[in-house]
Amino acid sequence: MSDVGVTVKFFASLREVVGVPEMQISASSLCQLKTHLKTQLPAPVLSELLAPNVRVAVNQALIEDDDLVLADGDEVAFLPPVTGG
Amino acid sequence: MSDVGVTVKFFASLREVVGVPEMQISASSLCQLKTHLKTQLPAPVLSELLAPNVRVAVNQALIEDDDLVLADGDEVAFLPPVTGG
Amino acid sequence: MTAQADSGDSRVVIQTADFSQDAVYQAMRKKLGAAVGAVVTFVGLVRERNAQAGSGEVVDTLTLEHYPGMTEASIARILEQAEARWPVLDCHVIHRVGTMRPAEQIVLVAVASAHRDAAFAAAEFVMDYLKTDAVFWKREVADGSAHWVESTDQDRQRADTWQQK
Amino acid sequence: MTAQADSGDSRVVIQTADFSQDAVYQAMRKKLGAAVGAVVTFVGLVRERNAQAGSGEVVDTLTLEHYPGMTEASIARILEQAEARWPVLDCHVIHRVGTMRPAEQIVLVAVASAHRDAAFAAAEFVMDYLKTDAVFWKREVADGSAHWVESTDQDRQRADTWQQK
Repeated sequence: MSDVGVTVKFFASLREVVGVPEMQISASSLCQLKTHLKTQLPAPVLSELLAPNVRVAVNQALIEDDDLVLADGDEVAFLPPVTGG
Repeated sequence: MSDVGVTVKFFASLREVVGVPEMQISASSLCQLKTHLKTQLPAPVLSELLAPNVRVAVNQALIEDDDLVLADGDEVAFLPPVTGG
Repeated sequence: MTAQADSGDSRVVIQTADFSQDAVYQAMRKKLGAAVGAVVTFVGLVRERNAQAGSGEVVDTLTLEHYPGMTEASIARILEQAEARWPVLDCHVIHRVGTMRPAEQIVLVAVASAHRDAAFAAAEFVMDYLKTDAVFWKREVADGSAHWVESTDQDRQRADTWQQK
Repeated sequence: MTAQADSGDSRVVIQTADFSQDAVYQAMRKKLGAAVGAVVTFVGLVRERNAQAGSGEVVDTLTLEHYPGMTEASIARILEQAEARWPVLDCHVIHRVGTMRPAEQIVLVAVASAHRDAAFAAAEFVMDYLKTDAVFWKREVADGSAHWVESTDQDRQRADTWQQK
Protein backbone atom coordinates (compact mmCIF):
# COMPACT_ATOMS: atom_id res chain seq x y z
CA MET A 1 0.00 0.00 0.00
CA SER A 2 1.12 3.53 -0.80
CA ASP A 3 1.61 6.12 1.90
CA VAL A 4 0.25 8.82 -0.39
CA GLY A 5 -3.22 9.98 0.67
CA VAL A 6 -5.24 12.00 -1.81
CA THR A 7 -8.72 13.51 -1.72
CA VAL A 8 -10.89 12.49 -4.66
CA LYS A 9 -13.79 14.79 -5.52
CA PHE A 10 -16.82 14.01 -7.67
CA PHE A 11 -18.85 16.86 -9.13
CA ALA A 12 -22.41 17.23 -10.35
CA SER A 13 -23.76 14.13 -12.12
CA LEU A 14 -20.70 12.13 -11.01
CA ARG A 15 -21.37 12.97 -7.37
CA GLU A 16 -24.87 11.63 -7.88
CA VAL A 17 -23.76 8.33 -9.41
CA VAL A 18 -20.89 7.78 -6.98
CA GLY A 19 -23.12 8.74 -4.08
CA VAL A 20 -20.58 10.82 -2.15
CA PRO A 21 -18.95 14.19 -2.93
CA GLU A 22 -15.47 12.98 -2.04
CA MET A 23 -13.42 10.12 -0.68
CA GLN A 24 -9.91 9.61 0.68
CA ILE A 25 -7.77 7.19 -1.29
CA SER A 26 -4.17 6.04 -1.13
CA ALA A 27 -2.54 6.15 -4.55
CA SER A 28 0.83 7.35 -5.80
CA SER A 29 -0.26 8.00 -9.42
CA LEU A 30 -3.44 8.79 -11.30
CA CYS A 31 -3.27 5.35 -12.89
CA GLN A 32 -3.07 3.69 -9.52
CA LEU A 33 -5.96 5.82 -8.27
CA LYS A 34 -8.17 4.69 -11.15
CA THR A 35 -7.22 1.07 -10.55
CA HIS A 36 -8.15 1.52 -6.93
CA LEU A 37 -11.53 3.00 -7.84
CA LYS A 38 -12.18 0.02 -10.14
CA THR A 39 -11.95 -2.29 -7.15
CA GLN A 40 -14.31 -0.13 -5.12
CA LEU A 41 -17.08 1.06 -7.44
CA PRO A 42 -19.68 -0.93 -9.38
CA ALA A 43 -19.33 -1.19 -13.16
CA PRO A 44 -22.17 1.22 -14.12
CA VAL A 45 -20.64 3.91 -11.90
CA LEU A 46 -17.17 3.31 -13.33
CA SER A 47 -18.39 3.58 -16.91
CA GLU A 48 -19.71 7.06 -16.13
CA LEU A 49 -16.67 8.08 -14.12
CA LEU A 50 -14.20 6.99 -16.79
CA ALA A 51 -16.27 8.17 -19.78
CA PRO A 52 -14.34 10.05 -22.52
CA ASN A 53 -16.06 13.36 -21.75
CA VAL A 54 -15.06 13.29 -18.07
CA ARG A 55 -11.92 15.29 -17.33
CA VAL A 56 -9.60 14.91 -14.39
CA ALA A 57 -8.03 17.79 -12.49
CA VAL A 58 -5.18 17.44 -10.02
CA ASN A 59 -4.94 20.35 -7.62
CA GLN A 60 -7.40 22.19 -9.89
CA ALA A 61 -5.33 21.83 -13.07
CA LEU A 62 -6.59 19.61 -15.89
CA ILE A 63 -4.37 16.57 -16.34
CA GLU A 64 -4.21 14.22 -19.32
CA ASP A 65 -1.26 12.15 -18.21
CA ASP A 66 -2.31 9.01 -16.31
CA ASP A 67 1.25 8.45 -15.15
CA LEU A 68 1.22 11.68 -13.14
CA VAL A 69 2.78 11.10 -9.75
CA LEU A 70 0.59 12.14 -6.85
CA ALA A 71 1.83 13.72 -3.63
CA ASP A 72 0.36 13.37 -0.19
CA GLY A 73 -2.58 15.76 0.22
CA ASP A 74 -3.20 16.17 -3.51
CA GLU A 75 -6.75 16.85 -4.63
CA VAL A 76 -7.99 14.84 -7.60
CA ALA A 77 -11.33 15.86 -9.16
CA PHE A 78 -13.53 14.12 -11.70
CA LEU A 79 -15.33 16.74 -13.80
CA PRO A 80 -18.27 16.01 -16.08
CA PRO A 81 -18.76 18.40 -19.04
CA VAL A 82 -18.94 22.00 -17.80
CA THR A 83 -21.20 24.85 -18.80
CA GLY A 84 -21.65 28.31 -17.32
CA GLY A 85 -23.30 31.55 -18.33
CA MET B 1 -44.84 85.59 -56.30
CA SER B 2 -46.22 82.31 -55.03
CA ASP B 3 -48.81 82.22 -52.29
CA VAL B 4 -47.17 79.16 -50.76
CA GLY B 5 -45.37 79.99 -47.51
CA VAL B 6 -42.91 77.42 -46.18
CA THR B 7 -40.65 77.30 -43.14
CA VAL B 8 -37.02 76.59 -43.98
CA LYS B 9 -34.88 75.15 -41.20
CA PHE B 10 -31.10 75.03 -41.02
CA PHE B 11 -29.42 72.59 -38.65
CA ALA B 12 -26.04 72.41 -36.95
CA SER B 13 -23.18 73.71 -39.12
CA LEU B 14 -25.69 75.07 -41.66
CA ARG B 15 -27.44 77.10 -38.99
CA GLU B 16 -24.07 78.57 -38.13
CA VAL B 17 -23.20 79.56 -41.71
CA VAL B 18 -26.68 80.84 -42.56
CA GLY B 19 -26.82 82.71 -39.27
CA VAL B 20 -30.44 81.90 -38.38
CA PRO B 21 -32.16 78.62 -37.44
CA GLU B 22 -35.07 79.17 -39.80
CA MET B 23 -36.70 81.56 -42.25
CA GLN B 24 -40.06 81.94 -43.95
CA ILE B 25 -39.97 81.75 -47.74
CA SER B 26 -42.58 81.73 -50.49
CA ALA B 27 -41.94 78.93 -52.96
CA SER B 28 -44.17 76.38 -54.65
CA SER B 29 -41.43 73.79 -55.30
CA LEU B 30 -38.10 72.78 -53.86
CA CYS B 31 -36.42 74.05 -57.01
CA GLN B 32 -38.06 77.45 -56.64
CA LEU B 33 -37.08 77.53 -52.98
CA LYS B 34 -33.43 76.95 -53.84
CA THR B 35 -33.57 79.63 -56.54
CA HIS B 36 -35.01 82.00 -54.00
CA LEU B 37 -32.23 81.19 -51.49
CA LYS B 38 -29.65 81.88 -54.21
CA THR B 39 -30.90 85.45 -54.49
CA GLN B 40 -30.78 85.93 -50.72
CA LEU B 41 -27.62 84.26 -49.47
CA PRO B 42 -23.96 84.99 -50.25
CA ALA B 43 -22.03 82.51 -52.42
CA PRO B 44 -19.91 80.92 -49.62
CA VAL B 45 -23.07 80.17 -47.63
CA LEU B 46 -24.82 78.73 -50.69
CA SER B 47 -21.92 76.44 -51.50
CA GLU B 48 -22.23 74.89 -48.05
CA LEU B 49 -26.02 74.74 -48.14
CA LEU B 50 -26.14 73.07 -51.54
CA ALA B 51 -23.14 70.76 -51.00
CA PRO B 52 -23.59 67.14 -52.14
CA ASN B 53 -23.55 65.80 -48.57
CA VAL B 54 -26.39 68.07 -47.43
CA ARG B 55 -29.77 66.38 -47.52
CA VAL B 56 -33.17 68.03 -47.71
CA ALA B 57 -36.23 66.93 -45.78
CA VAL B 58 -39.75 68.08 -46.45
CA ASN B 59 -42.07 67.60 -43.49
CA GLN B 60 -39.35 65.42 -41.94
CA ALA B 61 -39.05 63.00 -44.86
CA LEU B 62 -35.89 62.99 -46.97
CA ILE B 63 -36.57 64.22 -50.50
CA GLU B 64 -34.39 63.81 -53.57
CA ASP B 65 -36.77 65.24 -56.13
CA ASP B 66 -36.22 68.97 -56.73
CA ASP B 67 -39.51 69.25 -58.59
CA LEU B 68 -41.46 68.35 -55.46
CA VAL B 69 -44.45 70.64 -55.12
CA LEU B 70 -44.66 72.42 -51.79
CA ALA B 71 -47.86 73.18 -49.90
CA ASP B 72 -48.58 76.13 -47.67
CA GLY B 73 -47.14 75.48 -44.21
CA ASP B 74 -44.65 72.84 -45.34
CA GLU B 75 -41.42 72.52 -43.39
CA VAL B 76 -38.24 72.24 -45.44
CA ALA B 77 -35.02 71.33 -43.61
CA PHE B 78 -31.41 71.40 -44.71
CA LEU B 79 -29.51 68.62 -42.94
CA PRO B 80 -25.72 68.35 -42.85
CA PRO B 81 -24.28 64.81 -42.36
CA VAL B 82 -25.81 63.19 -39.27
CA THR B 83 -24.20 61.14 -36.53
CA GLY B 84 -25.59 59.86 -33.25
CA GLY B 85 -24.58 57.38 -30.60
CA MET C 1 -37.04 69.17 -22.72
CA THR C 2 -37.90 65.55 -22.03
CA ALA C 3 -40.32 64.14 -24.52
CA GLN C 4 -41.53 60.76 -25.62
CA ALA C 5 -40.80 60.17 -29.27
CA ASP C 6 -43.04 62.13 -31.59
CA SER C 7 -42.83 59.07 -33.81
CA GLY C 8 -45.24 57.50 -31.33
CA ASP C 9 -42.62 54.87 -30.49
CA SER C 10 -42.38 54.87 -26.71
CA ARG C 11 -39.17 52.85 -26.90
CA VAL C 12 -37.29 55.89 -28.17
CA VAL C 13 -36.67 58.77 -25.79
CA ILE C 14 -34.72 61.94 -26.51
CA GLN C 15 -33.95 64.02 -23.47
CA THR C 16 -31.51 66.57 -22.12
CA ALA C 17 -31.51 64.97 -18.67
CA ASP C 18 -29.15 62.18 -17.67
CA PHE C 19 -30.62 58.67 -17.54
CA SER C 20 -30.47 55.51 -15.46
CA GLN C 21 -29.58 52.44 -17.50
CA ASP C 22 -30.68 50.35 -14.54
CA ALA C 23 -34.19 51.83 -14.58
CA VAL C 24 -34.59 50.71 -18.18
CA TYR C 25 -33.10 47.30 -17.44
CA GLN C 26 -35.37 46.73 -14.43
CA ALA C 27 -38.45 47.85 -16.36
CA MET C 28 -37.65 45.33 -19.09
CA ARG C 29 -37.23 42.54 -16.53
CA LYS C 30 -40.52 43.45 -14.90
CA LYS C 31 -42.33 43.52 -18.23
CA LEU C 32 -40.87 40.30 -19.62
CA GLY C 33 -40.65 38.14 -16.49
CA ALA C 34 -39.43 34.60 -17.09
CA ALA C 35 -39.53 34.90 -20.91
CA VAL C 36 -36.25 36.82 -21.05
CA GLY C 37 -32.95 34.97 -20.99
CA ALA C 38 -30.55 37.73 -22.00
CA VAL C 39 -30.36 41.50 -21.69
CA VAL C 40 -27.60 43.54 -23.27
CA THR C 41 -27.21 47.19 -22.35
CA PHE C 42 -24.81 49.56 -24.04
CA VAL C 43 -23.96 52.99 -22.69
CA GLY C 44 -21.93 55.47 -24.71
CA LEU C 45 -20.11 58.15 -22.74
CA VAL C 46 -18.23 61.35 -23.53
CA ARG C 47 -14.51 60.66 -23.66
CA GLU C 48 -12.01 63.29 -22.69
CA ARG C 49 -9.79 62.32 -25.61
CA ASN C 50 -11.89 61.91 -28.71
CA ALA C 51 -10.19 60.06 -31.53
CA GLN C 52 -11.36 62.80 -33.86
CA ALA C 53 -9.85 65.55 -31.77
CA GLY C 54 -6.22 66.32 -32.44
CA SER C 55 -3.72 64.24 -30.51
CA GLY C 56 -3.22 65.68 -27.07
CA GLU C 57 -6.39 67.71 -27.30
CA VAL C 58 -8.78 67.53 -24.38
CA VAL C 59 -12.51 67.65 -24.95
CA ASP C 60 -14.29 70.37 -22.97
CA THR C 61 -17.86 69.78 -24.10
CA LEU C 62 -19.90 67.82 -26.59
CA THR C 63 -23.20 69.35 -27.69
CA LEU C 64 -25.82 67.25 -29.40
CA GLU C 65 -28.53 68.77 -31.51
CA HIS C 66 -31.52 66.99 -33.03
CA TYR C 67 -34.56 67.54 -35.19
CA PRO C 68 -37.53 66.78 -32.95
CA GLY C 69 -39.77 64.23 -34.59
CA MET C 70 -37.47 63.28 -37.42
CA THR C 71 -34.78 62.13 -34.98
CA GLU C 72 -37.15 59.85 -33.05
CA ALA C 73 -38.46 58.42 -36.33
CA SER C 74 -34.93 57.73 -37.55
CA ILE C 75 -34.20 55.71 -34.38
CA ALA C 76 -37.54 53.92 -34.47
CA ARG C 77 -36.70 52.74 -37.99
CA ILE C 78 -33.40 51.31 -36.76
CA LEU C 79 -35.19 49.42 -33.97
CA GLU C 80 -37.73 48.07 -36.45
CA GLN C 81 -34.93 46.78 -38.66
CA ALA C 82 -33.31 45.06 -35.68
CA GLU C 83 -36.63 43.47 -34.70
CA ALA C 84 -37.19 42.24 -38.24
CA ARG C 85 -33.82 40.55 -38.16
CA TRP C 86 -33.55 39.05 -34.66
CA PRO C 87 -36.08 37.65 -32.17
CA VAL C 88 -36.03 40.68 -29.91
CA LEU C 89 -38.44 40.71 -26.95
CA ASP C 90 -37.95 44.38 -26.12
CA CYS C 91 -35.61 47.22 -26.98
CA HIS C 92 -35.11 50.79 -25.86
CA VAL C 93 -32.97 53.75 -26.82
CA ILE C 94 -32.46 56.82 -24.67
CA HIS C 95 -30.42 59.50 -26.42
CA ARG C 96 -29.43 62.72 -24.76
CA VAL C 97 -29.21 66.10 -26.49
CA GLY C 98 -27.73 69.36 -25.26
CA THR C 99 -24.30 70.01 -23.82
CA MET C 100 -22.38 67.25 -22.04
CA ARG C 101 -18.96 67.06 -20.47
CA PRO C 102 -16.42 64.21 -20.40
CA ALA C 103 -17.54 61.14 -18.42
CA GLU C 104 -21.21 61.95 -18.92
CA GLN C 105 -23.59 59.42 -20.44
CA ILE C 106 -24.78 60.13 -24.00
CA VAL C 107 -26.78 57.15 -25.15
CA LEU C 108 -28.33 53.93 -23.89
CA VAL C 109 -29.27 50.94 -26.03
CA ALA C 110 -30.98 48.08 -24.20
CA VAL C 111 -32.10 44.86 -25.88
CA ALA C 112 -33.83 41.86 -24.33
CA SER C 113 -34.17 38.48 -25.99
CA ALA C 114 -34.64 34.84 -25.10
CA HIS C 115 -31.05 34.16 -26.17
CA ARG C 116 -27.73 35.93 -25.93
CA ASP C 117 -26.81 35.89 -29.62
CA ALA C 118 -29.87 37.90 -30.66
CA ALA C 119 -29.47 40.36 -27.78
CA PHE C 120 -25.82 41.04 -28.60
CA ALA C 121 -26.33 41.28 -32.36
CA ALA C 122 -29.37 43.56 -32.16
CA ALA C 123 -27.73 45.92 -29.64
CA GLU C 124 -24.59 46.24 -31.74
CA PHE C 125 -26.63 46.70 -34.92
CA VAL C 126 -28.62 49.52 -33.30
CA MET C 127 -25.46 51.26 -32.08
CA ASP C 128 -23.79 50.97 -35.47
CA TYR C 129 -26.79 52.55 -37.22
CA LEU C 130 -27.17 55.26 -34.58
CA LYS C 131 -23.71 56.39 -35.68
CA THR C 132 -24.63 56.63 -39.35
CA ASP C 133 -28.41 57.04 -39.64
CA ALA C 134 -29.78 58.69 -36.51
CA VAL C 135 -30.56 62.37 -37.03
CA PHE C 136 -28.18 64.10 -34.61
CA TRP C 137 -25.36 66.54 -34.94
CA LYS C 138 -22.41 66.79 -32.58
CA ARG C 139 -20.42 69.91 -31.84
CA GLU C 140 -17.26 69.27 -29.91
CA VAL C 141 -15.25 71.91 -28.13
CA ALA C 142 -11.68 70.75 -27.52
CA ASP C 143 -8.94 72.99 -26.18
CA GLY C 144 -11.31 75.91 -26.63
CA SER C 145 -11.97 75.47 -30.34
CA ALA C 146 -15.19 74.03 -31.75
CA HIS C 147 -15.81 71.66 -34.61
CA TRP C 148 -18.64 69.48 -35.90
CA VAL C 149 -18.06 65.75 -35.50
CA GLU C 150 -19.06 63.52 -38.39
CA SER C 151 -19.42 59.76 -38.62
CA THR C 152 -16.20 58.14 -39.77
CA ASP C 153 -15.46 55.88 -42.71
CA GLN C 154 -15.08 53.10 -40.16
CA ASP C 155 -18.59 53.84 -38.85
CA ARG C 156 -20.01 53.54 -42.35
CA GLN C 157 -18.08 50.34 -42.98
CA ARG C 158 -19.38 48.81 -39.76
CA ALA C 159 -22.96 49.68 -40.70
CA ASP C 160 -22.47 48.35 -44.22
CA THR C 161 -21.12 45.07 -42.86
CA TRP C 162 -24.56 44.21 -41.45
CA GLN C 163 -25.95 44.22 -44.99
CA GLN C 164 -23.51 41.48 -45.93
CA LYS C 165 -24.16 39.21 -42.95
CA MET D 1 -21.13 31.94 0.50
CA THR D 2 -19.93 35.12 -1.13
CA ALA D 3 -16.26 35.05 -1.88
CA GLN D 4 -13.80 36.96 -3.99
CA ALA D 5 -12.13 34.74 -6.52
CA ASP D 6 -9.58 32.38 -5.08
CA SER D 7 -7.67 32.98 -8.31
CA GLY D 8 -6.81 36.37 -6.84
CA ASP D 9 -8.62 38.06 -9.72
CA SER D 10 -10.99 40.53 -8.06
CA ARG D 11 -12.85 40.95 -11.33
CA VAL D 12 -14.39 37.51 -10.95
CA VAL D 13 -16.97 36.95 -8.23
CA ILE D 14 -18.90 33.77 -7.55
CA GLN D 15 -21.76 34.17 -5.13
CA THR D 16 -25.10 32.68 -4.15
CA ALA D 17 -26.65 36.12 -3.60
CA ASP D 18 -28.33 38.11 -6.34
CA PHE D 19 -26.35 41.01 -7.81
CA SER D 20 -26.82 44.57 -9.05
CA GLN D 21 -25.56 45.07 -12.59
CA ASP D 22 -25.85 48.80 -11.97
CA ALA D 23 -23.46 48.68 -9.00
CA VAL D 24 -20.80 47.12 -11.25
CA TYR D 25 -21.52 49.60 -14.04
CA GLN D 26 -21.31 52.60 -11.71
CA ALA D 27 -18.09 51.32 -10.11
CA MET D 28 -16.52 51.02 -13.57
CA ARG D 29 -17.57 54.57 -14.46
CA LYS D 30 -16.17 55.88 -11.22
CA LYS D 31 -12.88 54.07 -11.71
CA LEU D 32 -12.39 54.98 -15.38
CA GLY D 33 -13.78 58.51 -15.46
CA ALA D 34 -13.47 60.25 -18.82
CA ALA D 35 -11.31 57.50 -20.37
CA VAL D 36 -14.28 55.23 -21.00
CA GLY D 37 -16.41 55.68 -24.10
CA ALA D 38 -18.43 52.47 -24.08
CA VAL D 39 -19.74 50.03 -21.50
CA VAL D 40 -21.54 46.83 -22.44
CA THR D 41 -23.31 44.83 -19.77
CA PHE D 42 -24.83 41.42 -20.33
CA VAL D 43 -27.15 39.73 -17.85
CA GLY D 44 -28.24 36.13 -18.31
CA LEU D 45 -31.48 35.14 -16.59
CA VAL D 46 -33.32 31.90 -15.88
CA ARG D 47 -35.97 31.33 -18.53
CA GLU D 48 -39.16 29.51 -17.72
CA ARG D 49 -38.97 27.62 -20.99
CA ASN D 50 -35.47 26.39 -21.56
CA ALA D 51 -34.70 25.31 -25.09
CA GLN D 52 -33.17 22.15 -23.68
CA ALA D 53 -36.27 21.28 -21.70
CA GLY D 54 -38.90 19.35 -23.58
CA SER D 55 -41.43 21.41 -25.46
CA GLY D 56 -44.17 22.60 -23.15
CA GLU D 57 -42.07 21.88 -20.09
CA VAL D 58 -41.82 24.58 -17.49
CA VAL D 59 -38.59 25.10 -15.55
CA ASP D 60 -39.05 25.00 -11.78
CA THR D 61 -35.46 25.57 -10.67
CA LEU D 62 -31.95 25.79 -12.02
CA THR D 63 -29.14 24.84 -9.63
CA LEU D 64 -25.58 25.83 -10.38
CA GLU D 65 -22.65 24.06 -8.83
CA HIS D 66 -19.00 25.06 -9.05
CA TYR D 67 -15.53 23.99 -7.99
CA PRO D 68 -14.29 26.82 -5.73
CA GLY D 69 -10.95 28.06 -6.97
CA MET D 70 -10.89 26.22 -10.27
CA THR D 71 -14.09 27.96 -11.40
CA GLU D 72 -12.76 31.44 -10.68
CA ALA D 73 -9.50 30.58 -12.44
CA SER D 74 -11.38 29.32 -15.51
CA ILE D 75 -13.23 32.64 -15.77
CA ALA D 76 -10.10 34.70 -15.11
CA ARG D 77 -8.45 32.92 -18.06
CA ILE D 78 -11.36 33.88 -20.31
CA LEU D 79 -11.06 37.53 -19.25
CA GLU D 80 -7.31 37.45 -19.89
CA GLN D 81 -7.92 36.13 -23.39
CA ALA D 82 -10.43 38.90 -24.06
CA GLU D 83 -7.99 41.52 -22.79
CA ALA D 84 -5.21 40.14 -24.98
CA ARG D 85 -7.44 40.50 -27.99
CA TRP D 86 -9.25 43.81 -27.50
CA PRO D 87 -8.34 47.11 -25.81
CA VAL D 88 -10.44 46.52 -22.72
CA LEU D 89 -10.24 49.12 -19.94
CA ASP D 90 -12.04 47.01 -17.35
CA CYS D 91 -14.13 43.87 -17.17
CA HIS D 92 -16.08 42.02 -14.52
CA VAL D 93 -17.97 38.78 -14.18
CA ILE D 94 -20.39 37.96 -11.39
CA HIS D 95 -21.68 34.41 -11.57
CA ARG D 96 -24.22 33.03 -9.17
CA VAL D 97 -24.29 29.48 -7.86
CA GLY D 98 -26.98 27.66 -5.92
CA THR D 99 -30.64 27.29 -6.75
CA MET D 100 -32.43 29.89 -8.86
CA ARG D 101 -35.96 30.18 -10.17
CA PRO D 102 -37.25 31.54 -13.50
CA ALA D 103 -36.71 35.30 -14.00
CA GLU D 104 -33.76 35.35 -11.59
CA GLN D 105 -30.39 36.71 -12.68
CA ILE D 106 -27.62 34.12 -13.21
CA VAL D 107 -24.64 35.94 -14.64
CA LEU D 108 -23.30 39.42 -15.32
CA VAL D 109 -20.58 40.28 -17.81
CA ALA D 110 -19.55 43.94 -17.91
CA VAL D 111 -16.88 45.32 -20.23
CA ALA D 112 -15.63 48.90 -20.55
CA SER D 113 -13.56 50.21 -23.42
CA ALA D 114 -12.75 53.45 -25.18
CA HIS D 115 -14.77 52.27 -28.17
CA ARG D 116 -17.97 50.35 -28.74
CA ASP D 117 -16.58 47.65 -31.05
CA ALA D 118 -14.10 46.35 -28.46
CA ALA D 119 -16.69 46.48 -25.65
CA PHE D 120 -19.26 44.51 -27.66
CA ALA D 121 -16.80 41.95 -28.99
CA ALA D 122 -15.12 41.29 -25.64
CA ALA D 123 -18.43 40.93 -23.78
CA GLU D 124 -19.78 38.49 -26.34
CA PHE D 125 -16.51 36.54 -26.38
CA VAL D 126 -16.60 36.20 -22.58
CA MET D 127 -20.21 35.02 -22.62
CA ASP D 128 -19.50 32.49 -25.37
CA TYR D 129 -16.58 31.00 -23.44
CA LEU D 130 -18.49 31.00 -20.14
CA LYS D 131 -20.85 28.58 -21.86
CA THR D 132 -18.12 26.18 -22.93
CA ASP D 133 -15.10 26.69 -20.64
CA ALA D 134 -16.23 28.01 -17.26
CA VAL D 135 -16.28 25.32 -14.60
CA PHE D 136 -19.95 25.14 -13.64
CA TRP D 137 -22.60 22.47 -13.75
CA LYS D 138 -26.31 23.13 -14.13
CA ARG D 139 -29.07 20.95 -12.83
CA GLU D 140 -32.48 21.86 -14.12
CA VAL D 141 -35.76 20.71 -12.64
CA ALA D 142 -38.59 20.99 -15.15
CA ASP D 143 -42.08 19.63 -14.55
CA GLY D 144 -40.73 17.90 -11.48
CA SER D 145 -37.96 15.89 -13.15
CA ALA D 146 -34.29 16.80 -12.96
CA HIS D 147 -31.57 16.66 -15.57
CA TRP D 148 -28.07 18.03 -16.05
CA VAL D 149 -27.78 20.75 -18.68
CA GLU D 150 -24.77 20.61 -20.99
CA SER D 151 -23.41 23.14 -23.42
CA THR D 152 -24.85 22.66 -26.89
CA ASP D 153 -23.18 22.05 -30.24
CA GLN D 154 -24.21 25.59 -31.11
CA ASP D 155 -22.40 26.88 -27.99
CA ARG D 156 -19.22 25.09 -29.05
CA GLN D 157 -19.55 26.38 -32.62
CA ARG D 158 -19.97 29.96 -31.38
CA ALA D 159 -16.87 29.64 -29.19
CA ASP D 160 -14.90 28.06 -32.04
CA THR D 161 -15.88 30.90 -34.37
CA TRP D 162 -13.77 33.34 -32.33
CA GLN D 163 -10.68 31.31 -33.20
CA GLN D 164 -11.33 31.95 -36.88
CA LYS D 165 -11.92 35.70 -36.65
